[in-house]
Amino acid sequence: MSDQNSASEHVSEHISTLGSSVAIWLALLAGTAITVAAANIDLGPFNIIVALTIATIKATLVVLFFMHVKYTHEKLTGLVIVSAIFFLFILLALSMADYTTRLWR
Amino acid sequence: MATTDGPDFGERESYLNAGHGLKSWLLTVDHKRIALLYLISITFFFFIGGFFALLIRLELLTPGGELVQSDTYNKLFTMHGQVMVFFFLIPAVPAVLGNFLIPLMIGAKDLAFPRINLLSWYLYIIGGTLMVYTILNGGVDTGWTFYTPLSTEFLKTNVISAAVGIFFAGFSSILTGLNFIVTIHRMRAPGMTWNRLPLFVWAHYATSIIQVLGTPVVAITLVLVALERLFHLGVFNPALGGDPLLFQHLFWFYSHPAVYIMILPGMGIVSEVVCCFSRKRIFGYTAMTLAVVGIAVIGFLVWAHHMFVAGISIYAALIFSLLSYFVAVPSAIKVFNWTATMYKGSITYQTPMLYAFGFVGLFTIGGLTGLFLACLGVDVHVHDTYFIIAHFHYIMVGGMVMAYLGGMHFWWPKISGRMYPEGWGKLAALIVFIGFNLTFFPQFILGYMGMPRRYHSYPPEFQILNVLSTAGATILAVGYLLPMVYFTWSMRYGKPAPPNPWNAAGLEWQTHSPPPTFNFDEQPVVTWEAYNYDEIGEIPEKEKEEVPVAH
Amino acid sequence: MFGHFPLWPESASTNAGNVDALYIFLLLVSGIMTALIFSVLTVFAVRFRKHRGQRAVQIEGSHHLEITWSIIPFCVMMVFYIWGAVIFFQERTPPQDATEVYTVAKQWMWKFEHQGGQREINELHVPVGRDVKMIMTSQDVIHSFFVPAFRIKQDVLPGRYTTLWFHATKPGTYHLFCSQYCGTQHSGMIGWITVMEPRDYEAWMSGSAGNQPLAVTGEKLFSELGCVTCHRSDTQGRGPNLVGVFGKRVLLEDGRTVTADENYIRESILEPGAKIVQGFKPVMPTFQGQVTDEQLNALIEYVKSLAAPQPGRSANTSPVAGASPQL
Amino acid sequence: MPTSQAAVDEHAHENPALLHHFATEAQQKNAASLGMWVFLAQEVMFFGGLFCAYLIYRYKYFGDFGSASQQLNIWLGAINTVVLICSSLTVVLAVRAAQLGKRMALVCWLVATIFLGLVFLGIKADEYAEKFEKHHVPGASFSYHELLPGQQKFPEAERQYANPHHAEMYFSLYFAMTGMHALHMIIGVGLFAFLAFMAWRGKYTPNYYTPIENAGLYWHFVDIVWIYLFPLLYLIDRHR
Ligand code: HEA
Ligand code: HEA
Ligand code: HEC
Ligand code: CUA
Ligand SMILES: [Cu+2]
Repeated sequence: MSDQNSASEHVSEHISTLGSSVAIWLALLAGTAITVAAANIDLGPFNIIVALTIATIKATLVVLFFMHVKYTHEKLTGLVIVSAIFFLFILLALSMADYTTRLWR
Repeated sequence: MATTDGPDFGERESYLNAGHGLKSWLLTVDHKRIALLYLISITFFFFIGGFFALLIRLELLTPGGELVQSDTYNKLFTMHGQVMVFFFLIPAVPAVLGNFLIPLMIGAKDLAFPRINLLSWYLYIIGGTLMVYTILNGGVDTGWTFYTPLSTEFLKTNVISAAVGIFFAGFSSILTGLNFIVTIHRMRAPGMTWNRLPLFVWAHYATSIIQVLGTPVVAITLVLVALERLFHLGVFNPALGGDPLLFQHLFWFYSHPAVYIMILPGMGIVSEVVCCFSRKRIFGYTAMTLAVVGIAVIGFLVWAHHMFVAGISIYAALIFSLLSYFVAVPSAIKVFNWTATMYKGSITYQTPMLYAFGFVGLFTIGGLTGLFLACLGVDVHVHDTYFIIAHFHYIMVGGMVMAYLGGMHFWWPKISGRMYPEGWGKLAALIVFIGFNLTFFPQFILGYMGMPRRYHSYPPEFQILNVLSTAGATILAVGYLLPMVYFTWSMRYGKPAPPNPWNAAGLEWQTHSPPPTFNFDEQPVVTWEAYNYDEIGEIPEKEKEEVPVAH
Repeated sequence: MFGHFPLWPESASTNAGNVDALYIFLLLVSGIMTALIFSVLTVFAVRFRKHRGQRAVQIEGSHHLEITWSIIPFCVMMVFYIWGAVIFFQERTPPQDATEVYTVAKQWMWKFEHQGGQREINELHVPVGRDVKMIMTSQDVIHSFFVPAFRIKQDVLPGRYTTLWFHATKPGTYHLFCSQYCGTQHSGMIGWITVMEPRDYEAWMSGSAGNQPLAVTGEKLFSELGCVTCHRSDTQGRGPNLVGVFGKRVLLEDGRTVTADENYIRESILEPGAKIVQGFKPVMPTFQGQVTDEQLNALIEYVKSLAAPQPGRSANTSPVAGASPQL
Repeated sequence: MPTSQAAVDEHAHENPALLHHFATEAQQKNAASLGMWVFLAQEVMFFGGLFCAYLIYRYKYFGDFGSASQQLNIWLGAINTVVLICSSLTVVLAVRAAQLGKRMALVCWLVATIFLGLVFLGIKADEYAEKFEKHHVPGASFSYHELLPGQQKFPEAERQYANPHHAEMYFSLYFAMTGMHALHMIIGVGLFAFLAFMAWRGKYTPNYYTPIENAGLYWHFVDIVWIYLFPLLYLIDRHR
């Protein structure tokens, strides 16, 4: 089967270069700075959206580059990540479906 | 390494005689030995849980509640539920049969992480010890559901030790699931493609998804319950602004999918057994694989059907009711496909097949009554009545325990290297079936009449049905004791089993009974589909009780 | 001892008939399904028993069949769903003009208070042929109000109200159970619902006199607690005029609107800062810990009576309160 | 397929780290890596329960959560975020060193990671201590009166919160979430200490460094949790 054959032939031997790691690191630091700065500006309901978007971008960078998901030939890793996010989403979304539609809360 | 003591299996070395002494068992990393460790431990807990069940039934013989105090009764059903669910049924099939068989079925030498497998067992034992401590230290009376704020602010019993015990059992279950997922992905023998996997393996794959992604949520929830009790955080305490319904959401987010942990592996067993004793391919292999995965995934979307009258939004109730029906469709496919598998088969009725019949029938009844509960208008009336009790015992006891027993009989020759006594096996299956129905069918009627569950005393007009139920439970007890006795007996006195007594398909039957430590003498290479009974043919006719057939 | 051996619960409300009809339908359909599956199983089991010299015929499967036996059950189930949802919606939508009974549950008893001020414990008298709405809360843990003869049930939660309604059709005495496990005496938290002919009911109501109507109690409390100093019947008070508030949509300071139902009034008294009415300052002090659940009920009943034409009667003319399901 | 008997015999003596039940190193490594990812998926759901509780109460008690969040020290939070991000970098460099077979570099980067982890925990401990002093720890001694200074939003208001319990809820969740996160950090630090020791003894080679890689994955995950905790707990209401 694909996931066994292809994957077990070549182990994900990607060695991250110094440069790219430092670049990601700088991007993460920049993200932190931006998110702190943005928090002090009143954007109304967008404050939360901006903060979480930046957090998600940072998290994505970590997953893709620091955790080497970008370089892996392994589709399975992606599947595991996607399903974790999916079921987390289910938990949050369906619980909120109750709380947001209660006539009294 | 020649053996002198223990059962004599000739010169051949098997996992059973590969090492001696307690240490060789307690430090083993062999999945087959770990499976036996689990077998012993879950049997222990099954009898504890069963003992509580018998006390419950004895108490309910009379309406007045004379036998035990109400507090004691509350502890009885709580500990019955917790022990049966977390320490018996959830690990029952995966950790015993799954552990033993998955590497054999996919042609591997062991699970991917043998030491983690042993760790799982130790976590289970730590959890189990805490549970036993809880029982001996005066018990716990939260109900198996731990509803807040009762469990966090009001009860004075051992809530924390029970919660922590279940937390450990939960992590044991998570690690088992993790091990299975990785094993099934990474350890398959050459040629063992996904669409050649036995359905037993598929069922465990689906189960593992639930174990890995559902269990952590209940784990953190129980941590919060313990913290609430210790520090009064208020997260679930309405007096401090908390919402008790949040606890219910988090609890059922796990515990509904968990009911599928408690049925999918049984479905896997039944698929193997039905095929073997009909000498046929499974009807609609692809649909069967999609169905188990579908049940596992959709099972995550329906949890609030346990909360229809709990005070959730009615719109949420409408959604969850609808979603609950979706999960029934793949279940229906399974039932119909098993039935269709028998069509034009060549069916024989050994004990495992009898249990498989029992499973299909009782699961159907239990499942269909699940549809009553998913139906909002009816659930408002029967919620928290004996109708619920009957529904889930039909599935869990009538379905899963039957499947478990069927599987134990089916693979006992492989596990122990001995045959069990067929006549006794059939008798026990019959007793279990009769006892079961007598115990739990009256509870459907009681439930619709309105007898609430978790009641220590009840109005006298409910008595007759309760008496019937108690009578059934005693029969059931006999039915469960029998296999226990003759399995033990057969370990010493049973006929030595050939490698493949049922002439069944599946890699596990191609190695010795009992298998050697590394499972196969040489690495198997798979070139055939699952259930290739067309090539295998009939069950060997030795000294079997054959009914002469004239048709 | 075994004299009385029923197999079906009594039915004594309009809802009971609806639920029974649905239940019988479910029983029939699943009975047919079960019979079908069992007989097919039996036929196969007998017909395809092992015959000497005859081999099984291998069948791969059939997508047509599989699709058929997915779609048909699915359609049947959608009938279950819709029918069940309709009944549920009715059950959860209290009619207007219902007689109201305030309920406070605690370990392990039921306390009822009628609008007329009559109090009962573990016993509830209601008239036949009239809508009755239960407004329930708990003082400690979760309980559940369950009357099998009416086929209704609703959990009763601490810290908020849940509601329930029924329309009794048959005089008699029926079981009241607490169906949510609530500790030691859970099985002792039972009582009786007595359904009476309207005439008997009126007699009973006036018989247990010595009470003042709940709204009057509430009015007294309203001045004793000092509510009147801010909530005056003109627009001069520091707080909003409460006349006609109940059941209306209220515009809040943060732009949201909420319906002024029992839970909202309760919250306004216990957590005044949670929702600030537009145009007012959050100066109202909290009365948490100063009013009992019973007093709260009286205050709420009073606020409600301000909305009604004649205080004390339950003629709630507001379109919003009655029409929307209350949960 | 690599999983043949021949392959086993060939490889069996090459790498002492190859366990008996695997056929090839590649198989073993892939299994370990998949196992780690599945474990992380489990961790997502574990924290998911807490995030769900947070989300719901944030929704229910929107204003009070905002006010209570003002009590946190945004700078300590930001510094800790930076510390964690740096530690993620050191982990990446440690893995790289292991891949390249630089033993001393590996040890150094691991020690650096441990150091940064300890800095994070130290700052966290300091924040906790401050909470104790201010009586912001939920429980009997919880007090909201001291939240007042400098935060007067409504001139007439006697109180800052609609309901002090809602502020307490915020702090309950704050402690539960950051506490659970800190627990993961402590485990991570312990893990790295062990790995640093083994690395120093020369256990890891370019052929076998799976433990380093997997511990790295774990550490990055813990980092990601913080990346979400920081805005949710510290930043939600700064703009008011
Ligand atoms: C192994 C365990 C298990 C399984 C598999 C199920 C399966 C199902 N359960 Fe059950 N359930 C429990 C264990 C289980 N349950 C437990 C333990 C509780 C109580 C917990 C507590 O409160 O303590 C419970 C409670 C429970 C409730 C809450 C009741 C209440 O408290 O008010 C509901 C409500 O929807 C429900 C529904 C269902 C449904 C729709 C299924 C479906 O998956 C069933 C699907 C199967 C079929 C439908 C049968 C096969 C189909 C056919 C033969 C096709 C023919 C069909 C038609 C034509 C319609 N269950
Ligand atoms: C998962 C599995 C599971 C299993 C297998 C069982 C098995 C049984 N259950 Fe269980 N039950 C639950 C799960 C299970 N149950 C749950 C989750 C609840 C809800 C709890 C709650 O409300 O919180 C419940 C509740 C429950 C109730 C309702 C209590 C109440 O609400 O008041 C009843 C009542 O009849 C009952 C009966 C039985 C019976 C008769 C059996 C029989 O099948 C048991 C038969 C087995 C034996 C009888 C063992 C034989 C052993 C001996 C004969 C030896 C004696 C032992 C010693 C001397 C040590 N169960
Ligand atoms: C110090 C003055 C004050 C006192 C005393 C007071 N209130 Fe209020 N009340 C207010 C103000 C101001 C508001 C509007 C702002 C708000 O919603 O908090 C209000 C709002 C309300 C509301 C919501 C009204 C609406 O239009 O939605 C209700 C109901 C209420 N109060 C009931 C009571 C009751 C009952 C009492 C006595 C137990 C009471 N109040 C005592 C000042 C007061
Ligand atoms: Cu109150 Cu059960
Ligand atoms: Cu369920």
